[in-house]
Amino acid sequence: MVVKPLTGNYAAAYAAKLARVKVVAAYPITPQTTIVEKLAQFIDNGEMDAEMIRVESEHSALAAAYGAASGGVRAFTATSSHGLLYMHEMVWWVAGARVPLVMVIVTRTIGPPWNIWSDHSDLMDQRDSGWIIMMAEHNQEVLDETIKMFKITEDPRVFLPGMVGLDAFILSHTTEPVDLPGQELVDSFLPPRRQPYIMKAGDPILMGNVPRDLHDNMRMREDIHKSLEEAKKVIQEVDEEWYKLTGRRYGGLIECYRCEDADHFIIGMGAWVGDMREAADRLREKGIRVGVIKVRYVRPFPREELLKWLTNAKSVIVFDRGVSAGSAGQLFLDVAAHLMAAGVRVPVKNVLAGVTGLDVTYEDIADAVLKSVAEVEETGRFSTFIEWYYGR
Amino acid sequence: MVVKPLTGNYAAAYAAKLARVKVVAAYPITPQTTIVEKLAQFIDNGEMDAEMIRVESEHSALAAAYGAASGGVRAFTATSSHGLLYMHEMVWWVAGARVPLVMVIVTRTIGPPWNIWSDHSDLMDQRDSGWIIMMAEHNQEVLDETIKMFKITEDPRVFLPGMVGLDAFILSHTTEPVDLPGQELVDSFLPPRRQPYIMKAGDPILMGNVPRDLHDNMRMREDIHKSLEEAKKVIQEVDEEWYKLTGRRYGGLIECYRCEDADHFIIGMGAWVGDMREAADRLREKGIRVGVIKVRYVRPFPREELLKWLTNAKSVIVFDRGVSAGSAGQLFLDVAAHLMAAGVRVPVKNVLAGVTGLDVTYEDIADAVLKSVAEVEETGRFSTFIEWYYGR
Amino acid sequence: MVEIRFHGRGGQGAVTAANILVSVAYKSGLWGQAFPFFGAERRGAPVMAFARISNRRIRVRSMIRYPDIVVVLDPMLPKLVDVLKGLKPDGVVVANAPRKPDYVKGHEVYYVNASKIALDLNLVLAGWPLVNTAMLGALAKVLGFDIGVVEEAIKEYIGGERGEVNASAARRAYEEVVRCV
Amino acid sequence: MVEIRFHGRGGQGAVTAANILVSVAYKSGLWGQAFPFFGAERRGAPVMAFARISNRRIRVRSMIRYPDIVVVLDPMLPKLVDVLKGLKPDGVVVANAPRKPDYVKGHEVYYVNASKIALDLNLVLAGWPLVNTAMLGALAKVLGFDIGVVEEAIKEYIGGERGEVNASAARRAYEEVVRCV
Amino acid sequence: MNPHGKVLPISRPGPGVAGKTGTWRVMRPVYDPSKCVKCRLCWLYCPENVIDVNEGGERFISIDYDYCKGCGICSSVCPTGAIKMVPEGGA
Amino acid sequence: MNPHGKVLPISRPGPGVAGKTGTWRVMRPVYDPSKCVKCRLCWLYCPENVIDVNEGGERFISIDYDYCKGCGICSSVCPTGAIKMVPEGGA
Amino acid sequence: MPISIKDLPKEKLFLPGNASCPGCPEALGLKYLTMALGRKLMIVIPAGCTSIIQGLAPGGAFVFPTLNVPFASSDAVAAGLAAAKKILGEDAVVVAWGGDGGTADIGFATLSGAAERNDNVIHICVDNEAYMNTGIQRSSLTPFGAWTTTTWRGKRERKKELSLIMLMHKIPYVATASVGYPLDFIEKVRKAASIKGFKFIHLHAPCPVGWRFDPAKTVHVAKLAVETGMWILFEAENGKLRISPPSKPYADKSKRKPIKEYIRLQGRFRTLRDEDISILEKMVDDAWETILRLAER
Amino acid sequence: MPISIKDLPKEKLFLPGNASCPGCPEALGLKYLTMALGRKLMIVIPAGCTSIIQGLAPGGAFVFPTLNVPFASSDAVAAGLAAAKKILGEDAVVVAWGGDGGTADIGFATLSGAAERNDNVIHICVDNEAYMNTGIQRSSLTPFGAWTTTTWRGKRERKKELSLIMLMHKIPYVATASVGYPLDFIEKVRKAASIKGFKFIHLHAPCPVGWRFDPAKTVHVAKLAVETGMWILFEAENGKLRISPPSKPYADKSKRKPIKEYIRLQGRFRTLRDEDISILEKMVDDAWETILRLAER
Ligand SMILES: Cc1ncc(C[n+]2csc(CCOP(=O)(O)OP(=O)(O)O)c2C)c(N)n1
Ligand SMILES: Cc1ncc(C[n+]2csc(CCOP(=O)(O)OP(=O)(O)O)c2C)c(N)n1
Ligand code: SF4
Ligand code: SF4
Ligand code: SF4
Ligand code: SF4
Ligand code: SF4
Ligand code: SF4
Ligand SMILES: [Mg+2]
Ligand SMILES: [Mg+2]
Repeated sequence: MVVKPLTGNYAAAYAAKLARVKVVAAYPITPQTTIVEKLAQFIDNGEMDAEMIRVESEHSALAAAYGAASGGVRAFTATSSHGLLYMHEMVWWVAGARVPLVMVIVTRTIGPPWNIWSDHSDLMDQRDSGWIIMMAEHNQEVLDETIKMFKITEDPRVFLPGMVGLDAFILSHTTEPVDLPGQELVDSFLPPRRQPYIMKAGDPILMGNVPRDLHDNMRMREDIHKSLEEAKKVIQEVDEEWYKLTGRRYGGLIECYRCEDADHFIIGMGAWVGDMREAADRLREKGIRVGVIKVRYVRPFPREELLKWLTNAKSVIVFDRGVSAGSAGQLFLDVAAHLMAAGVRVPVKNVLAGVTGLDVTYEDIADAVLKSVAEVEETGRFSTFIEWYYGR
Repeated sequence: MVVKPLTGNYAAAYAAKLARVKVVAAYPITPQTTIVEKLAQFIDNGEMDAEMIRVESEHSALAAAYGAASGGVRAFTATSSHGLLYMHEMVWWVAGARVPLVMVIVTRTIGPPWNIWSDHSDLMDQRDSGWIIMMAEHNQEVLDETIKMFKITEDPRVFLPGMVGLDAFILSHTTEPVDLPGQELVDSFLPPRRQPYIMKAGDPILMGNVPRDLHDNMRMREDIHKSLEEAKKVIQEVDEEWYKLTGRRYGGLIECYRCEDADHFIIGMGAWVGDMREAADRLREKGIRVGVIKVRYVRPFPREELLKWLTNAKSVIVFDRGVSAGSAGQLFLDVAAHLMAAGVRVPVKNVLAGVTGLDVTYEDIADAVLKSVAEVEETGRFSTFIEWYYGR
Repeated sequence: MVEIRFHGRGGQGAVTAANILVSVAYKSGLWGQAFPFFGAERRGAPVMAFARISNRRIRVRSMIRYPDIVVVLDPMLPKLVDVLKGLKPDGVVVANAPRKPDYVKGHEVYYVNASKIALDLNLVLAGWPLVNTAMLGALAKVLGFDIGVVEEAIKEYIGGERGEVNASAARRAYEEVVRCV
Repeated sequence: MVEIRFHGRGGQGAVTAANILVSVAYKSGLWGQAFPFFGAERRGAPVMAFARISNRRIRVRSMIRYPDIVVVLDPMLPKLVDVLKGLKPDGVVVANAPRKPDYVKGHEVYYVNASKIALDLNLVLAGWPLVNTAMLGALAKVLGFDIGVVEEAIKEYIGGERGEVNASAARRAYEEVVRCV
Repeated sequence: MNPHGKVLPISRPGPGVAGKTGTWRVMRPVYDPSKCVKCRLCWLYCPENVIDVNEGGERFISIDYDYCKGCGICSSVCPTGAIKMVPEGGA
Repeated sequence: MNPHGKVLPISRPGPGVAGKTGTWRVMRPVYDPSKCVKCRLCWLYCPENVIDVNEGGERFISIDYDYCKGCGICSSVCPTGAIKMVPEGGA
Repeated sequence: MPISIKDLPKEKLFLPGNASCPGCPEALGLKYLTMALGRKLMIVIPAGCTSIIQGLAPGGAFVFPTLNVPFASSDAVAAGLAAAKKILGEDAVVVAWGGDGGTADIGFATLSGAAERNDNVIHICVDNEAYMNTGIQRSSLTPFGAWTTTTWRGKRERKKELSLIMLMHKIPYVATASVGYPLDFIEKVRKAASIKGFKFIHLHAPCPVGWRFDPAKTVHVAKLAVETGMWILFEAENGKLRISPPSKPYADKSKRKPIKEYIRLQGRFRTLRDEDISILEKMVDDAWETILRLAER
Repeated sequence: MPISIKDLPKEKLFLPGNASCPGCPEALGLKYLTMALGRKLMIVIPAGCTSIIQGLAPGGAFVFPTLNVPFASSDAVAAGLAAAKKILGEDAVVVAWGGDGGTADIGFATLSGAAERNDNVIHICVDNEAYMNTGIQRSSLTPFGAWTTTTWRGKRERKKELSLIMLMHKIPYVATASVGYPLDFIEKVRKAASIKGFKFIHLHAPCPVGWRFDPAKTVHVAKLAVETGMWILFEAENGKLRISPPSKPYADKSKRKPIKEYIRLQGRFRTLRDEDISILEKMVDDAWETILRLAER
């Protein structure tokens, strides 16, 4: 184990290498590009024993990774924003086919106008598709979770593909020290590839032909949903296993910061959770008991985990870096819906900030929270449930 | 005005013709195909004065329609399922560019396995993108709403593209009498094309270049959201205008059936709302006061309209024909989240039925509702918030 | 509401018959709905189409599992598929047959030699009698529709000379159809 | 926590300097974070990079608006951009300059003739002195880092003979840098 | 097919996946061994793969009527008219 | 640009959209009219479009140093060496 | 080495009772493909008639591994699959089997990309000259003048010269073939399988449903296409182009049958006017001219 | 009709102070394009360096209508736009301006589709032989042997023969051009604008950043490509192919400069071994052979 200053993108590339990925298929797009470049370098230099398929588009990137994974080897790809949207059909397909593979998403907003900065609309746009979807807070988590994602996706209780998200530039191009586990450690952690079926010559199976009985098809869809529910346990277990080997754990689906005695909860995902922690500390200095819940896995949605903390909250503020236009922030919709379904009664509010990539500081977060909390303390509720926050 | 037996698809094609669409660009996919065929026939026979661009993919279908619309003419396309997923990048782009155009979606489930039957996952998968999205219950509504959608999308308060959804086969290939308005009537209803800007030689504007200040970009995204909110009023107005001309109105964003005195509410969208009405009637015969809310427009999300009815409900059951795997049905997530945000306290439940195209009868619906209502009447709550319903 | 199922073969026009029926219904002051059993409709393969007729707007849209009437376009089909499946106990069979078909037991039957009518009128495609409009005529009799309306609807749908011939096929079947129990 | 902003030109290696600084910090028992101001980085165009150094894991990730230290790699730049923008009142400027730069008023300044060091050591690309490692040496002095650690970090990052040369550029600057107020 | 309790979009081959496709037949190919010159063209060109060759058998070829769709290709490629298409049953 | 109060992804042209790109210059093209044969090649090939031709002027060409990025193409295409690249300011 | 009909394997890897229409050319092609490659065959299928022909789950008419994939993705999936097989050291021939639409339209960038990368895949384009699975819409490979449900007065554009375009990709093997000439096709498939890299075979597949002819005539129409010179059989190994034996005679224009013979069998050309036929004739002459220019001398 | 430098318009529709790198070939191309078409120009731009070169909103360096569009969509958007202009009766020339990536990779199906439909668009592929905007990754038009950040040991595949592939699309106009020969390029653009239907121009655009050469040498490198025969200027109207004057001499192999002269100026070819150079030479000979075979005799 050595510590190396790495960007988030390089952390992802190292993770793919350490997971002994056999086929990389990817197409460049800012800000994902350096992941692909690094992997190309590993492979071209002989440091990594894998095939690189230098495809002509993202649709083909995921298609080629999927073909390789269907054929029985570990496969990897990465993309961002328009690349992710361009492969959207394949995203659904891979989940429907139940083929485990790992894709890193460097989150970036969607155009027009062209804009390379981070928000979460691209990643969240995939949330219906049946993939496991997580978002990292820092580069160490990018590395750890990319490796772990192989184990999670290949677990027979899961057998679904997985995405690891990291914020454009805020992580992807930011260098910080990363603890790089040794190959032996990773080998001891990751079992040989497992998958529900392998396409191979002489073994005649047909994947994807039209079902005679639609009940079978609906059961497939339900099984994807149920397998995501089962994945909750797997994610937790894998977090513990990794902890035993490395001393690092993240709490599974969500991670809490100063939640034990919190009245008010901020919920968010990705890199700005770091700034939320800072904001919480500052607010506590002012006597406001704020807790931060970092949603690590948004699919499966951590319903039970959130309920545990939020049932007796005084207020819940969900920070979204993306919006389902004409409704509300994507994360908010999930959080609020599941609170509702569980019959929890707590004022909820959605702050839309950093959308299209605006820089958000911990002061901004503290400011937005402060105002909201003041209102809820005074009136017991939020007068508007959605706020577009542009900074102080 | 003549009445003609038409399939839902032909109703859509007639609507595009009556709206004096100038450019049709489309790519065939079951079950959308007959829309394109019919329009090709209109054009090839000289019954419709338009250009048909017979593109090589759906990405290009929406791209070509978008190019034409940017250039200043009314444009139309239609697709389904994988076609919609394949053009997903363009879907976001057109909304971001604020270019009004109309697309008909014949809803079809997503593979694998290949399957051409209706569920709503393809349409709902677009709900973040900034489009106006509606779903019709019958062929008359397909025709009416497709014509109206041009007016709505081209309203200067809106200036966004719009989708009209209809269920595969259940409407698309089902023939029923449709009142076909005369060309003069439609002409008197639809003003000449309006749009926020037109690309034309000699007028140097640049669309979509990188913003210097990200605040501008975030404001664009917020404006899409806000314009969808404003569209609520426009949808209502247009519904009334159409009513004055044709005698047909649908209530704007939602339509209620026997809601006035209802205790329990069923919420759904699309063709099976007809069966829900029937189910409600049957349940009322058993003394259960059920109301049906048909969500016509899911974007903008009819928050206020729903709250009006649901605030004092005894229970709310949302029927989804599609799931955000690892969370819950897409319509449910929206309904529940907005109830939560409004502080409404009512037991909510999500029934997932007809997913991947299973046939759902009014007996099925009545059965599912009956059981759920029984539980809620007894215990005051639902023991499970999500149920996969395969039929009796 | 009357629910009807048509049995035919791919290429035989069962769906067309169901569609024209909607027209007939509407012209008769009723509401109609018609839909195919969609699948890869191969030429010659057994296929189905459905229709509903009602005196008010039809809002249910699920498949028809228990039809009131079954229309059999091809006399060979009953050997290949269970055309009576789900037919209500008091349901009716309308059959293309030269004589009372023996595959029906316990149901009211109307039969007509639609193949002969089609051949007589030279309604043939690739050696095949096109019986759909004739069968529509027979069905009109069962449902009590005015055959003039049926002819009109057929001519609107098909047009030209072929429409005329199909209309007379319907009328002939309407006149020749035999009821037995 | 110390927040640092580097000013350079596209192609001059400001980002590299910031990255190596993270290494230096880590080797010195501190935590570091470095990131570029991303944009289309054109050759010759004024660019910026940022770094944070702290004695515990850094969790904030927003842009640095009020730096503690500004490092100016190109002596021409202050004429073109406001290199002092947002610099804290007690902030420090570390400048590549042959003498005390006159664009700084009221801030502590460290200067070193990094261009000369680079030219002397033949650290040149397309006629351009490569001053980033020299400036890192100067910055190390300001931050109180051990220059040996800096040399080590540079050699790890760059490797080979060029690493050696760059390391000595850093050392020379470390030694030559002049502080004035 | 389903080793871990997962519901997969996977199938295994077997004949008759579209049912007894012989029911689609409107015309029936009838083989006359006396005219057959054993050229195997019918075997080669049958798109249904329902013709079998019986090396040395009395009837050189045989047709699986359960699945023969009656397309008539065998008849049209037969150089000697050893396969004739006749109407299937009534109609 | 924004006729209906909508916030649109639309721009209008204007010079200097990347700032005063003359600041990027490391080498500066210097024109010597005495060597100029008025071939216009520098005008044609300047990728920045910053060279103007002054028909009949004393100095046949002029360079807009606000935006000239100092690429050196003008100098390299000039057949007579009438444009020389010299280092910009100090450094 | 020419093969004879007797040498062909008898094992049925393409099963009766599948869902093809009577007289289906894609069924023919699939049958030949199994004959050519036997148990080494692995197939990747974008949307198209073959998605249906294989029959309904949980069954299937294909006794070889079959991966159905999104319409635009086949060659990329096949490239990934081939890479996996290489890594695992398995002896497999990965075939991407696309229709004219899946190959030359929506999937064309994918095809071209795999060709340029020289991925180890055989792409076979089974060309029935329209989108048949969705009900006969025009594709870029629909010929000039043909009726489809999106070209009611006949297509106004020419058929894309797909095989020449692929030839210009400078891949190791390009060939045309026809369901009317199974031995030629089988030989070409086997040759392609013996070559590493990207191989392209363009299989002409007259479809009775979409072209509106009697299903008994599939083979006849296929042969007429060659005999009239409308379809030219050739192969090019490493760019060296040779006319294949069945087409050889028709390099001489006088040997070609009049294209009217081909056209009048097909309902889709019903509305073709005489001047359209001349245009088609001119296109045939042009195609021959280009091919002969490019052929080995 | 040959034009002279004096005839060129002086109006600046491409403004100084844009965001191109010093010595940018795409900037050169854009400038020529405005000179060729003036105020009739409308441009559709997929992602690429030109997306950046135009500068930041709410400003812009382009004094002509500019529609930025998704990477794979340009020709389809342009087709729609051209249809609208036709319907509205406006006099406009719609140009899709794509990089090698936007043209020959992700956008290739779109391009090929528009070509087949013969949409009224000029597609110009500004070919800097890699994905420059994302930082120099290989494309299908990157030449054999070139280093990029995804081919650290040099690309192993050949450059896709894009212009021949487009020639085989049988569109009314196909040409190659180079930023080193502006008059030739401008003439070709004007000719293309005078023809109805789909026109394709392949513009060679040596990029100092991605190819690693001194920005002062952009024009020099561009000319060397032609003088060594590595880039062949030609045009084909209705399939009639003619070598363009600047390239004419090099049909004779002995007149060509050694390709080493071209290669050694460029850092991207640093790792090229001698045997690689022979392969490149062979490729040049082959390309000439094909072109000459196809040329009018
Ligand atoms: C993205 C996408 N668009 C459209 C379709 C619908 N579709 C399925 S098959 C098909 C036509 C296939 O035509 P072709 O490739 O020629 O094959 P054929 O059916 O003729 O065998 C189409 C348009 C689809 N499945 N996916
Ligand atoms: C769907 C999608 N994938 C990837 C990208 C990222 N991207 C933007 S520009 C570019 C490279 C463009 O290369 P090329 O077309 O050769 O143009 P150049 O930058 O060289 O001018 C890429 C990969 C994108 N914008 N959209
Ligand atoms: S009729 Fe057709 S399916 Fe039947 S055996 Fe002959 S060729 Fe085969
Ligand atoms: S084609 Fe005719 S002659 Fe040849 S084997 Fe078949 S039946 Fe016998
Ligand atoms: S140096 Fe370059 S930008 Fe400046 S004038 Fe010369 S050619 Fe133009
Ligand atoms: S290139 Fe040289 S000689 Fe020609 S006009 Fe310019 S400065 Fe004068
Ligand atoms: S439509 Fe044509 S290609 Fe498709 S299955 Fe039927 S016969 Fe075969
Ligand atoms: S990278 Fe090359 S093509 Fe792109 S802007 Fe810079 S010089 Fe121009
Ligand atoms: Mg086809
Ligand atoms: Mg490029």
